[in-house]
Amino acid sequence: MPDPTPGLDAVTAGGFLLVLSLVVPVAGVLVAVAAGGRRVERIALLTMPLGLGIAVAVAAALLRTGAPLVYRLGGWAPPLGVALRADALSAVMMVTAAVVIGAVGVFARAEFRTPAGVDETRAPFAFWILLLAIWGALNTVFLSGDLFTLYVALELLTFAAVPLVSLDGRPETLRAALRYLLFALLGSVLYLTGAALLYGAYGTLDIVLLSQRIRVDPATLAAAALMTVGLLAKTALVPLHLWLPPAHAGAPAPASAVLSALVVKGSFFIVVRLWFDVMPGLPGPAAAQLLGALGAVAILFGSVLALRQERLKLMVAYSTLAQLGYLFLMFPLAVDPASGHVVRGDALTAGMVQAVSHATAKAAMFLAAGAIYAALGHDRLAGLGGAARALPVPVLAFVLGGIALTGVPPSGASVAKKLLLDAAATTGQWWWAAVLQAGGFFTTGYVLLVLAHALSPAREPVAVRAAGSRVGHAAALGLSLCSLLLGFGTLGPLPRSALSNPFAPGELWSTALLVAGGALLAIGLGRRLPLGWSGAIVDGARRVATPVGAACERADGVLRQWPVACVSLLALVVAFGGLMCAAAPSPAPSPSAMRARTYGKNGFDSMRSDELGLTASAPSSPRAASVPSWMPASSAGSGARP
Amino acid sequence: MDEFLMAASGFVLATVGLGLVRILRGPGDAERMMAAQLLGTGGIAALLLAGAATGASATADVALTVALLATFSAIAFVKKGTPRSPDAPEERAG
Amino acid sequence: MNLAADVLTITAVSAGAFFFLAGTVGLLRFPDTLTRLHALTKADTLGLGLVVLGLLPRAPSPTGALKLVSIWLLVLLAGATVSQLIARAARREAA
Amino acid sequence: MTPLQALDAGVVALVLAVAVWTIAAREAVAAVVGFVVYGLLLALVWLRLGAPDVALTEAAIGGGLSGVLLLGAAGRLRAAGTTAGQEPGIVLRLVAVALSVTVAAGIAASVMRLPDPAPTLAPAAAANAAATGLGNPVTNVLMAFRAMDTMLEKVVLLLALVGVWSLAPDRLWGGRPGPRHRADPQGALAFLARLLAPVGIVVGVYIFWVGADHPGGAFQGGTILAAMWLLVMMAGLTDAPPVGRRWLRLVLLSGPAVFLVVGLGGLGLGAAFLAYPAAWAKPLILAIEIAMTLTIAVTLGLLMAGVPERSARE
Amino acid sequence: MSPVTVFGLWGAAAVGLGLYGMIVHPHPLRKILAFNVLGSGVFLLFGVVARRGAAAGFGGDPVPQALVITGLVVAFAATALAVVLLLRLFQEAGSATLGDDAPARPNTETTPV
Repeated sequence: MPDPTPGLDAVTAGGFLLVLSLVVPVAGVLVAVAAGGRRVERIALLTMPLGLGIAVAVAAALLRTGAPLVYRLGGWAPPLGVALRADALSAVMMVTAAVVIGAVGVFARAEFRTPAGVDETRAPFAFWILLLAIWGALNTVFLSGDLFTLYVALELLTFAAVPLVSLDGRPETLRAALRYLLFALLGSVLYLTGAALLYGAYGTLDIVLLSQRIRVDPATLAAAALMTVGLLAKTALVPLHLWLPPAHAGAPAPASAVLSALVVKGSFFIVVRLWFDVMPGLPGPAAAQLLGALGAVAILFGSVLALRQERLKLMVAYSTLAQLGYLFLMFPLAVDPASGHVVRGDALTAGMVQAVSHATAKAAMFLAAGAIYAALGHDRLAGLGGAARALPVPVLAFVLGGIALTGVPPSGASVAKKLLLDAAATTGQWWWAAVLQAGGFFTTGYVLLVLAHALSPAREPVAVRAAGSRVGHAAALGLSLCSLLLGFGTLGPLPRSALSNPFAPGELWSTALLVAGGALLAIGLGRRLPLGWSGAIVDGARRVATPVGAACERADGVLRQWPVACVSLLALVVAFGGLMCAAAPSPAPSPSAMRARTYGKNGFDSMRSDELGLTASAPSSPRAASVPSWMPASSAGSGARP
Repeated sequence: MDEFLMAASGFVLATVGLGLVRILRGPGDAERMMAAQLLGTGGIAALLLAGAATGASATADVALTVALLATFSAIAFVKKGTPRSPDAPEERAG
Repeated sequence: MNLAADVLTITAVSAGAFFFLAGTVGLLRFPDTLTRLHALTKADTLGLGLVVLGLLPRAPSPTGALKLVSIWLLVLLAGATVSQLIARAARREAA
Repeated sequence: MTPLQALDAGVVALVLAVAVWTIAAREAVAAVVGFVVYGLLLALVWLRLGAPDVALTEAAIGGGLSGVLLLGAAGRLRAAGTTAGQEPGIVLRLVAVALSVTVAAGIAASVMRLPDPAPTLAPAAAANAAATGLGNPVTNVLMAFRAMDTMLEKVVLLLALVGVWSLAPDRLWGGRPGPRHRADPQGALAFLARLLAPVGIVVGVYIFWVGADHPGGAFQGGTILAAMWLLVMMAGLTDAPPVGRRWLRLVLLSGPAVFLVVGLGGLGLGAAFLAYPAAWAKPLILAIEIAMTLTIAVTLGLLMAGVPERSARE
Repeated sequence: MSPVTVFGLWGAAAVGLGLYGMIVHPHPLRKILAFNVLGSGVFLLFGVVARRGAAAGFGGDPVPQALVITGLVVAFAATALAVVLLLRLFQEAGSATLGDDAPARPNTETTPV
C-alpha cells in the first residue's frame, strides 16, 4: 500500500516499546484473571516495575532521538491501519501514570490483601485487575494515534473505573457508580458522534492525517463541539461534575487516588490532543475563552465547596474539581493572538506540568486521607484533633501534597502558575492571572483548615484502630514529595527563571500573603473551625463569607441534579458549536476551495514540523524540542517512591 | 418481478406496522410481547422478500438469526418476575 | 418452466401477503388477548410459509432453498411454543 | 419515487414510530418491548445500508441479548415502584426538547453537507485483501487492519464481566451467577430448549464459519451461541457455572490471549505486532476467531446471567 | 432525497430522541434504554458514512462498518454493566432512583466552638 505520508510517519526504532507498554498491563490482566486468588496481587505488583521501566525507556528513547516514536500496528499504515505515536506529552503522562499506579499499588497491599486460609476474595481480585486495566487503558489513551481506538480505550477506562467506585457495595456507592457510568456513557456517545462526522468528512480517524486534511465545514465544527463537550463530561469540568464528588469520595482510598489522579486525566488528555494536534486552527479564540471560563468557574466554585466540606475525602474530591479547572486555563492562554490558533508553547507546557503535579499530589492526598480514615474509623474534619500526633506520616503527606498544589516553589504547580501568568501577561489576558492568584488562596485555605484541625488538641484520646502499613504511608509521602519537588525536574528544559527561589524576599512575601489570605478564607468559609478559633476577625469573616458558601452549596445542589447536568451538557455543545462557527471564516463556496485554505501564516505543513510534535522532522522551536527532556528529571523525582 | 417482490415486502411491512400499533398499546404486557412475535414472522417475510428482490444473499442469514432470537426475548418475558420460587415453575399456569 | 415458476412465486407471495393482512385485521378486530394471539400466530406463520414457498424457485442454490425452509421451520417451532408461553402469561396476568 | 425508495421511507417511518414509543411509553416493560422491536427493525435498516455484517450483529444484540437483559431487569424492578412524579418540571423539559432538537438538527445539517464524493477506504481495503486471504472485507478490517481495536474490545468485554462480578456480595464470591431457573421438564419451554438449542448451535457455528468470506464472523456467531446457552439455562436444563472455576477463567481469556500471543509472534518474527506472515495469515486468523467465538459466547452468557447470587454448592 | 440521506436524517433524529430520553426519564432503566436509542442513532451515522463510501465493488466502506460492530459490542457491555449495577442498587437500597445523593449535610450552620 502506498504510504500516504512518506517520511512523516515512518516506523521509528524504539516503536516496539510502545507496543510493550500496552501489552504488559493487558497481559497482566489476562494472567491475573487466569491465576486468581492471592496470585492476582503478586502479578499486579510484578507488572508495575516492568511498566515503569518501559515508560522510562520510552521517555529515554524520545530524548535520544529528539523525535516522536511511531509504530504501525500490524505493519498497516494509516488511514487503513492504526498507528501508535509517542510525543513528549505521551511520555510525561505515561511515566506519571506508572509512578502513581506503583505508589497506589504499594499502598493498597494493606487494604486489598487476600486473607490467609481463603482461596480468593472478591475485593482484592477485582481491585488489582481493575487497576491493571486502568493502566492499560491509560497507556492506550496516551499512545493511540487513532480517534476510534481512543474511544475504545476511553470506554475501557470507564468500565475499569466504575466498579472501583462501588467496590464496597454500599448503596450510596452503587448509586454513585451508576451515575458515573451513565453520565460517562453520555459523554462517550457524543465523542463517538463527532468521530462519525469526522470519518464522513475525511475518510480517516488518524490524528496526523486529520491534522493535514482538516478544513472549515459544518461537519468538522459539529464534531469538534460534540467531542470536546463529551470529553469534558468525562473529565467532570464544572458544570458537568455531578458524578465526581460522590464517586471519588465514596471509593476506597487507593481507588479514589487513581480515579482522581489519573482517570480524569485520560479524557483531558484527549481534549489536548484534539485542540492542539487535530484541529489547532479550528476552535478560535472565543471557544478557547469559554473553555477557560469553565475552568475558572471550576477553580472558584470547587474551592469554595471544598472549604465547606466536613469530611476529608469529600474535601479532597471537591479540590479535584477545582484543580481540574486549572488544566483548562491553558487553552485561552495557548491561543496565538496573531492567528487565533491554538499553538504549542509555554501554556501547554504549564498545563502538562500542572497535570503531573496534580496527579501526584492528589494521589498522595487521597492515600493519606484513606490512611487517616482507616486509622480513626472516620474522616470528619471536626474529629481530626490529635491526628497529627497519632498519625504523623499520613498527615504530613496530606499537608505536603496540599502545599504542592498551592503553588509554593519548588512545586510543579508553582512552575505551571508562573508560566501561565507569563502567558497571561504576554497575551494581555489579565483576567486569567486574577483567577490563578485567587485559586492559590483557596487551596491554601483548605490545606490550612485540615492542618489546623489535625494539629489541634484531641477532644478525646485518639484511638488508632489500625496502624496501617508504614510502607504504604511512605508511598503517600513519596508521591507528595514528587509533586512538591517537581519544579526541580522541570529545570532542565525550562529556563532557570521558571522556578523562583522560595527564599527570595519577594517569594517569602507572597507566601506570607498566601497564608494570610488562605487563613481568612478558611475562617470565613470553613464549616467547623478547630478549637479556640474565635474573635472579631473570625466573626467578621464568617459574616461575610458564610452566605457566599451557602449560595455555592445551593448552586451545587441544583447543578448536580441529573436533568440539569444533562441540559448543561447540551447547552455547552450548542455554545461551543456556535462559538466555533462564529469564529470560522465564512465558508468557501466549494469543498475544494475550502481545502485550499490553510490556517495562519505558515499553514499546516510547517506547523506540523515544529509545533505538532508528532512528526519526525527536526523541531525548529527550542521549547518544543526540549520538552521531552523533563522526563528523566521527573522520573528521577519519582525515585523518592519507596 | 423484482418490483412485485419489493411491493409485497412493503405491503407485509405495512401490515406489521399496523399490527404493532395495536399490540404495543396493550392493555397487558403479554399483549405487548406479541410484538416481538409479529416481527419474528412478518419482519422475516419482509426481509426475505426484499432480499430476493435486491439479490442480497446475506438476508437469509440475517433472517435465520432473527428467527432464532426473536423468540428469545419472549421467553425472557415469560420467565421474569418469579425467578426464585421453586414451587411455582414459571411456565405452569397459575 | 420460468413462467410457471414466476406464476408460482406471484400466487404464493400474494397469498402470503393476504394472510399477513388477515392476521393484522384479526389483531385489530378480535376482542381479547387470546384470540388476538391466535390470529397473529396462525395467520402469520401460514403467511410466512407461503412467502417462503413463493421464494423457493428463486433461491440461488439448493442450500439457499434449504435455508429458506429451515427459517420457516424455526419460526413454526419457536412461534408455536412461545405463543403457548405467552398465552399462559396472559392468563396469569388476567387472573 | 421507486418502490425501493418507498420501502425505505416506510421502514424509516416505522422505525421512527417504534423509537418514539420506546422513549415515550409510560411503563418500563412496554418501553423495553418497543426496544426489542426497534432492534429487529434496525437489522432491516442495516441491510438496506449495505451492511449485512452489522445487520447480523444488530439482530443478535439489539433484538436478542439486549432485549432479554432489559426485559429481565424490568421484571425484577417492577417491585421498585414507579418514578412518576419525579420527572423534571415543565420548564426543564421544554429546555431539554429545545436543546435535543438543536443538537440533532446540527448533526443532520452536518450529515447533509458531507463532501461528495465521499472519502472512502473501500479501495484501500480491497487492494490489501490479498494479504489475509479472507473474502469478507469487514472481517479483514476487524482482524487485520484494525486488529488492535478488536483485541481491546475483547478486553473491554472481560473487564465488564469482572465489573459485574465485583458487585457480588462478599460471601457469595465464587458462587453461581443469576437465579436458579426451574421449569417443568415436560413443559413447553424445556421442549423448545431441547429442540432449538442444537439447531441454534449449528446456526451459530455456521455464521462464525462463513464470516471468513461472507457476512458473519466470530462476534455474531458467538452471540448466537451465548443465546442458546442462556436458553438452556432458562429452561432449567443446566445451571450457570460458579465463577471461580479455573476452566471458566481460561475460556474467558482464551480469545484475547490467543490474539495477544499471535500478535507478539508477529513482533518476534521480525514483522510487526499483530502482523500475520503471508502464508499463515488465514489459518492464524481462523485460530484467533475460534478462540474468540468461544470466549464471546461464554462472556456474553455470563454477562447476561449477572452477579453471583448463590453459593457454588447449590 | 436519496435513501442514504433519509437514513442519515433518521440517525440524527434518533440521537435527539435518545438525548431527550436520557435527560427527562427519572427511572435509570429508561435512561439505559434511551442510551441504546442514542447509540443506535450514532451507529446509523456511521452506517450512512459507510454507505456513501461504497466503492471498489463493496456495498459500503468496510472500515466504518467494522467500527460499528466494535461499537455495538462496547455498547452492549455498557448496557450489561449498567443493568447489573441498577439491579444491585435496587437490592441494597430498595429503590432504584438516581435521586439526589448529595453528601450528608447537617441542617445547622455551625459556629466556632
